[in-house]
Amino acid sequence: MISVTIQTADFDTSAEIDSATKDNLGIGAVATFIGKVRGEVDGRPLQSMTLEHYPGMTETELTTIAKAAYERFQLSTVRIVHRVGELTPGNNIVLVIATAPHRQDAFDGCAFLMDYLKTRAPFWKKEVTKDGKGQWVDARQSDDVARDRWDEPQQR
Amino acid sequence: MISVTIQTADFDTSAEIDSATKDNLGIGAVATFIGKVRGEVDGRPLQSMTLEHYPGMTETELTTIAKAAYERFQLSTVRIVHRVGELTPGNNIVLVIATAPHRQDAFDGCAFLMDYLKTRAPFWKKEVTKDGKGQWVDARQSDDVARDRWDEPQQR
Amino acid sequence: MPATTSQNRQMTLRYFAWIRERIGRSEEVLTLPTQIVTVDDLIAWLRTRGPEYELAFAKPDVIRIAIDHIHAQSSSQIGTAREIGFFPPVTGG
Amino acid sequence: MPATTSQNRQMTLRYFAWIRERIGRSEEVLTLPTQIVTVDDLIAWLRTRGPEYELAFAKPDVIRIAIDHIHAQSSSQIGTAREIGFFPPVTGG
Repeated sequence: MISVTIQTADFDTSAEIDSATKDNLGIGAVATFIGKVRGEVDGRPLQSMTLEHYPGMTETELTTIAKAAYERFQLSTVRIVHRVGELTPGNNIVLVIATAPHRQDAFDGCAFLMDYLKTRAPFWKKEVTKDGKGQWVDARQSDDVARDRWDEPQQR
Repeated sequence: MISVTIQTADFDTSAEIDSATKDNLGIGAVATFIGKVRGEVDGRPLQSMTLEHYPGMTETELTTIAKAAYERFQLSTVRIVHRVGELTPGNNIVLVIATAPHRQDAFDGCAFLMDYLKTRAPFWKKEVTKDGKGQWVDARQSDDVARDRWDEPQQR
Repeated sequence: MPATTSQNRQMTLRYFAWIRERIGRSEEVLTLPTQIVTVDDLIAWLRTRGPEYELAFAKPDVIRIAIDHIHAQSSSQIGTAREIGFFPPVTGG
Repeated sequence: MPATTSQNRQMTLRYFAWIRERIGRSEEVLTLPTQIVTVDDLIAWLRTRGPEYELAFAKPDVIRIAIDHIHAQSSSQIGTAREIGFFPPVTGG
């Protein structure tokens, strides 16, 4: 089961995990990642962060990424919730849940999902610092490196 | 902040994550793992699972493991909750939360915690299948292999 | 009119993040001249439409493209696409 | 009495999982003879105490040991430990 949602509202992690695991007694492992808005940007206090996305493409791309993880790691379920709109420090941004019979697949699936989401899913962050400056966040080279490791020959 | 609890009751994942992240705006990444009781053992339906532990040593060992992860991956917080007593299929067994400024440390911290918990923390599972047979679960070689990879030279 | 199967094409163009801000709109429907074959051709043509486009597409290397919601290259052929999206490298998650 | 600093030691022994089941108790306080130096010595002595101990410790290779709640080896010296735990390889998580 793969499920993807883009929403402005916050998510309820426990309810999402319950939904991703109920009625499936084959699941022994649930790996979850939550991304949050931090309070500072390069040492300057953050006022708010606005997340823009590409409606239509976002859902397509996240579903593609979820299917790839589902098949590669033989996951039981995948759940992705990504928020858009204006967020403030401490707010949740994204929730990724990967479930599997055993923990290594759940962990790998969850990390794979985040690495691809970070580099392929059409979201853009604009940060406004407390000094009133707004700027689009630059993509990080390290995210590309993290994603590309999944293309390498398997280490285990 | 490191926190370890052994309890018979179930845990509330959202409440635990809230507690592990509140008042710390440096946290950008929350990696969580939940282990659950599966419905079958080698193809035979499971009736129940009883978790025994070594009171006193368990808390000491989990705290040692948590501190090692905290320092190695520069985590912001670590939270471990492990249930004991009788559990049934679908029940939660363990919750591990690792938080950090960035996701790779949170993921690595969480996986490290689970690999060491699995091989060092004094818990033992006894499974009773629906045919009435009870047996102690054997330790898995693959868990030792998973733990030992943290001793190898770093790959990134 | 040239004897070709290509027709003048109506196409939806969508702009995101700072590309949207520089162009001053989030989307528009334009009729593309038949000689536009690739996304590169389209970008070159858009840059002739005014200083806001010139500014938005000043550094083609940092522009990412999707054709009908699928990631594409600037060298990709547009074909019969209905929608082209232009955006900077993504920064979600 | 030999002229040594060793005294007969009272020590708490704790047993877990199938070791507990085979011995038939979860803990006991025993007075250890002074000649017991290592955990291996202790196991050898316990095995003389009855068939339930013989059964529990029949395969020393699969026995894990903690001295005062810290993982130890069977070759570890007991010293002035207050508590020795015996258990199979762990299977939590």
